[in-house]
Amino acid sequence: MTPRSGLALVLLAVMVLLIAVSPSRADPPPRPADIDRILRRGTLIVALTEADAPPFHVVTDGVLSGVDIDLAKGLAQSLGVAVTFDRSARSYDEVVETVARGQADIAISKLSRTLVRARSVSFSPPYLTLRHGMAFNRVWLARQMRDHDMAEVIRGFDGRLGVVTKTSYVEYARRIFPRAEIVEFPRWADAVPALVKGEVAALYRDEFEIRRMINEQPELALHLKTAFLTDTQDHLCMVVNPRDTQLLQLAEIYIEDLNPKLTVETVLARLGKVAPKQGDTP
Amino acid sequence: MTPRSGLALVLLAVMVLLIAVSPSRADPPPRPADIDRILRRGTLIVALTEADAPPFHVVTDGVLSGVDIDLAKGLAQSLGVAVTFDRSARSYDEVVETVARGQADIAISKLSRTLVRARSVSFSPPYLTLRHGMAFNRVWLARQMRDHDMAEVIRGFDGRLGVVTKTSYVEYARRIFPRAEIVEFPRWADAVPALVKGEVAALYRDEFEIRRMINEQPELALHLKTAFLTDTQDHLCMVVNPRDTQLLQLAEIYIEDLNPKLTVETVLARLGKVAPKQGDTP
Amino acid sequence: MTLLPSLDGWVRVMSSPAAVFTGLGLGIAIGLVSPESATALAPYGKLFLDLLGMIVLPLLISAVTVSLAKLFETGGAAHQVGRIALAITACMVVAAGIGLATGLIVAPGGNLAQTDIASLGEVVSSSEHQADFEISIIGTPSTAKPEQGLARFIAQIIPDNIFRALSVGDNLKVLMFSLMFGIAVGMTPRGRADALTSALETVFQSCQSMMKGVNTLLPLALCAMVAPLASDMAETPLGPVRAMTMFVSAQCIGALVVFVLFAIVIQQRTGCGFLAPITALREPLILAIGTRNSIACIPSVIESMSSKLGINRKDLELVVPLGIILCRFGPVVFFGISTLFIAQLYRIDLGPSQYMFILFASVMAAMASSGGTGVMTIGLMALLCNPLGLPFEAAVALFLAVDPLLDLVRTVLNVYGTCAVASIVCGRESDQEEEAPDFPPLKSLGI
Amino acid sequence: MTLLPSLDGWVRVMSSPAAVFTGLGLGIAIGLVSPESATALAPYGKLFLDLLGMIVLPLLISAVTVSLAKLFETGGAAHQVGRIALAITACMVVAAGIGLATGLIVAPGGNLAQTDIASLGEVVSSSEHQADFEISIIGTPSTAKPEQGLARFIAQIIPDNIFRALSVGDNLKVLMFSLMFGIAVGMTPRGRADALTSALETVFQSCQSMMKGVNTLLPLALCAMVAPLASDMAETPLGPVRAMTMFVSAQCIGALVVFVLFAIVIQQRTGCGFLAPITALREPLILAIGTRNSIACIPSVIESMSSKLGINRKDLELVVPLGIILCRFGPVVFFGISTLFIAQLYRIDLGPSQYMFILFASVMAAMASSGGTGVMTIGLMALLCNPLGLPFEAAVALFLAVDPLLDLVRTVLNVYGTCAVASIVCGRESDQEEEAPDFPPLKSLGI
Repeated sequence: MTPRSGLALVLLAVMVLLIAVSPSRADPPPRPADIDRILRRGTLIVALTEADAPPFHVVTDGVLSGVDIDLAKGLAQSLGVAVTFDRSARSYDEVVETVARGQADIAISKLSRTLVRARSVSFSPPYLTLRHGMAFNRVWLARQMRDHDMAEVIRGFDGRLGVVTKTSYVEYARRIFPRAEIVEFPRWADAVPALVKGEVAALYRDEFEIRRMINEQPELALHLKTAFLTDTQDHLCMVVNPRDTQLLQLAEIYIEDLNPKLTVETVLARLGKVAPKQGDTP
Repeated sequence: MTPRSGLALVLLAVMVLLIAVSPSRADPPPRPADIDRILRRGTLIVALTEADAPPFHVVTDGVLSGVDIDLAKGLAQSLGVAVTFDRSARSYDEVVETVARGQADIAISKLSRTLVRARSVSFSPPYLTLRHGMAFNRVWLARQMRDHDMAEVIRGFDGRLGVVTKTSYVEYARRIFPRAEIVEFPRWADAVPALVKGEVAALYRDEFEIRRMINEQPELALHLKTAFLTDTQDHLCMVVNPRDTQLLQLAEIYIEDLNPKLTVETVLARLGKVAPKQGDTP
Repeated sequence: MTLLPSLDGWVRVMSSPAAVFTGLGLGIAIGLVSPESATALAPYGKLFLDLLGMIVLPLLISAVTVSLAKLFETGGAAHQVGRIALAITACMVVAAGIGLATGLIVAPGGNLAQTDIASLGEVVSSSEHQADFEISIIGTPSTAKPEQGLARFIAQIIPDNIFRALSVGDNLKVLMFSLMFGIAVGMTPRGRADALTSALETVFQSCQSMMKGVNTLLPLALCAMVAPLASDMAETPLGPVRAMTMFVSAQCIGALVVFVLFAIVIQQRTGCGFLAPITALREPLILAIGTRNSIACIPSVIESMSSKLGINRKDLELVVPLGIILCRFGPVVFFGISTLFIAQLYRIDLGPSQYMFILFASVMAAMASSGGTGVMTIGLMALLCNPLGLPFEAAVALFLAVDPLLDLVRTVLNVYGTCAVASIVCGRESDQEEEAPDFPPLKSLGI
Repeated sequence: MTLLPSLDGWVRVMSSPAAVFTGLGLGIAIGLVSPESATALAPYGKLFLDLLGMIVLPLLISAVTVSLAKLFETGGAAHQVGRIALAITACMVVAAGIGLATGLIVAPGGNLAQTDIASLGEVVSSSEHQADFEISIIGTPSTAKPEQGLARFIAQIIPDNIFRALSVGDNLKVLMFSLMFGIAVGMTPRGRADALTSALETVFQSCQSMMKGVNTLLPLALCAMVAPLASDMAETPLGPVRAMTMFVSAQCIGALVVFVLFAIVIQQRTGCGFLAPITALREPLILAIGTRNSIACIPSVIESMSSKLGINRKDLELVVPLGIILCRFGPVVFFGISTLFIAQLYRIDLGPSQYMFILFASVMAAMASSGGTGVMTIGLMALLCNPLGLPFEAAVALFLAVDPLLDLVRTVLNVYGTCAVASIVCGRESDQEEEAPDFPPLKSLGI
């Protein structure tokens, strides 16, 4: 041993001693309130809608599963706590309120990001971004395309456009297709036959549901032509209470680090597993 | 009315009553302080510079209009409140101070994102991103291009480079064109004739102002050649007080969901409408 | 010296029908038993088609130019050309009419059970030809409108640079140039053009010899081409084909009617025996089935029709190349039935004027399909369906699923129809063959 | 039999100047009255140009190869070729000199009022040819420097693959190959090359016949080509043209001076009447105006000069194709005046050595523009302006704005200049025509 390394050893020992004695280092560092609350409780409360929304969250054989459920479990695991699901909310807006009141820590429930909701809660970055989609009656479309190309037909759409009532697509339709005659259907399951029969020229909904329709009823492909609007977006995000900033950051990092990312295709693929050939629920 | 629909009505009434009575659902969820303040006041206070900056905010025939104004109105609408403009600030930095002091809720006033300003306020994502632009004297450029191509001439620029004093471009010029001889002009209106006469080889400013110059004085196209630097950026953002986190999120979502996005072209197109052939103000 | 008898024997053996059928049978067997070997064989089948392709363009130019030049030199040209054009047009319209009638009578798309429609839908949605249509809702409107109708059709026929048409292998344009050039050569003063025509004639004879030489490889090539096809067929699910049974049957019935009609025409015109129209033309028909390339059958058609049915060889040398390119009887029948299938599938009623449109548009579209692949032919459905406002996109996926079979039917019909047209417009071989045979036995070459 | 007189009559009627002017007038009328019909007609005008384009390359190859081969066979070739080269070069330099002088005297870009300059600027900034220049400031330096000057010019002339040159329609390269090939054929022992040359001669004759046949469609094609042009002209604002009045006038004056000079040359050389140089060449001049395609005028120039001005046809068959491609008098005048216009516009003083440079560079650039479109010709301004350090980019937008008119002037000058060069180097028709006309009346074909 050289004198030099001996000196180093002594210095090290002194430092270790100093650290051990120092009172400020002995206490665990203070935790942000929101994380502290969750860790103390030992469980992450995740809000969901009461109704199933396959393949996001769905009960099969008494077991809750789906994309949202996986995300919730993954997030809870990264916090090192268990997960509890709160399925008391009867609508998507009620899920948001559950979080705003502090009844649940986070909502992961196929929630679209909207400005109205953004007044009262914080949104994570989107874990899945959908585009708007349309399904056209092929016969109607072929008649239009005698004189116009597909892009012209869509941009200047002036036929009967079917949407599901009380969804954001009613408003989108008015804004994006001002010349269309908008026909509201109470349920998606009523809208599809009307499209096949030609009672409406097209249906308008998010990319995912349009694809799901063709996936579940491939025989529709003969009658329907799908189109997706590249410059429209519908973001699915997690929702936290605005004061839970640390939890929001966790969710942000968790979503950003997701690997592989969720895509419409992978989610659609799960549909086959979770809910094979299930009827359409609006 | 059939007996069946009568029964449905009764059931509905009962449900509504139940919901109304239920205490947990009766309370509105607590609102974040900043949103609560704005909603109570019933108006969103937006700070702008006193001077016009067409086509961002400009008074024509006593009516305030422009890109910034439209953004402010849209944001207020999504909050469901009116909008009030505070035009007391005499410079861009004073606009930032207005927000920092809490005198206004938000500033939407063609504000560039800078590190100095970021010390005291929060920036939204950019609603318009400009690149740096240059305008060359064509005769000078043709002489240079006898031996070099355009990219070489720009990257190794060693002529006289005109900038407007007290703008960020003075500093950019020193950094990006170290071999250039930098000539400062008090006003843009002085710099342009100097360029046409060949007293400086090029002018350096943001993409928007370079394009605006050619748009408003198309006759300059004969003498000037414009170039845009693709890997430089100048972000125009909204500014909020750092404690107004919920409002910041709203602005974030609002800007992200803008459709169509603002582009230099669309903003330039508005120039024709808002301020036809107006003189240059720096 | 020792090589020769074996080479001569090779030609004799390989040209025999027995060899052809052996190759066919062997190919199917290999395809069914050993799919790996079948895949390994596939490139050799392609080589054979490439060899044929190499000879096609010189053959086409020289045959058409020389024949037309001679025709115009000897007089009576306008009359003769008018007869050929008339015969081709008439036959095409008749074929289109038969296709249309078959579509109406068989009604392949009418009265389909709900389960049938469902399985058709599944074929469509599983087809890779149904790409997502994506569009930005805020976009600049497309400015350039593609040319349509007549102007576009003519533009497809007229070359702007004959050498580019040659280098991209655009048969219709090359044919157009050859026609014009042949007429122009024929109009030069008598005797002046002899050097050119005799040079081109040599080119034509050489191309025919080359093609016959290449065709001695047919049994081997058939084996190599059929094997992967057989293994594919064995592996692919029968679903799409079963769902399209009615459609395929209608196509086959239409083709058969036209085929029988042509056989009767040939028999009447040549005065040959009852089965002669098929047995005499056995060789080109087998070639058509084996290669699915109608142009490769040109020498074989000329040879069979002149030697076995006694048609004038000089006339054949003009009519057969023209006919192979212009007489697109297969596509004509296909377009007629397919258009009606779509209309029936979507329960769209068509009126008399629309049937007339289909009749003539299918003739135009069929001619425009000349030189294209099966996929391209199907793509031309747009020419018929767009003006009628019929939704053909989904149906295209259906047609592609059964195209390997229908492509075969179409090629056979093209080749056989050319034979029929030739039997109508060509004279009989009155005098004895005064020229040497095209493909002299190798011994006589003094090797 | 009933068909023929009408066909013959068709040719006679359609070849008459009255028909041509009727087509022109009708086209203008349609364009002004019904822009939709004009747009619908446009593809048919393009078809006519395609037909001409189809014939150009075979015509070029066969004409140059045959003529050179014969020249070298009969001897005196080097002398003759030297005379042609000298005449072309001398005429080009003279034209360049006139262009330069016009630019100096008329000074189209000098002393422009401030308002004129402003309106020019507006033309530039509204031109779609002024793309944004975008550059990343941190970027890899460009490695490949484009070849410039002589090496690039030669690379444009020498083909590395004659078949590619043919298929992309690169006239200069095809010409180069034909020249070399023609000389080589001419140098084979006497009599050996007869089969090839007589075959090529037939190709040439046939191409001429085809081109004459196609040109009977000229009145119809003119109508179809002029109609969209007229409707465009009626719709576009006159602003750009008015701002460029001085420039266009200078170009027209320069072209007129050269034109008159050529007329005098033709008159002196052929000894014809005062107006004969124009009236005799009326047909090719109308063709040049109608088609804006100088190569389409080759047969017409040969025909007119030999039959009406008594120039030796054999000589013409070599000189005219060569001249049409190499005698780019239009671009030469254009380049000279345009370069001076730019220098005057930006008030850049040029010295004598720079004028000398412009003189020779404009000749080179003009030859390099052979076979290109008007837009490509204007792009070659870079060859002149870059070495002089003149800013030509903005000016290119100005030139493009008035190019439809100037393209016309250039084509006429090219064709007329070729006539002048031909009148200088070709011999007189000494003996009587011993051959039949190329395009015999249809009756003589015995149809």
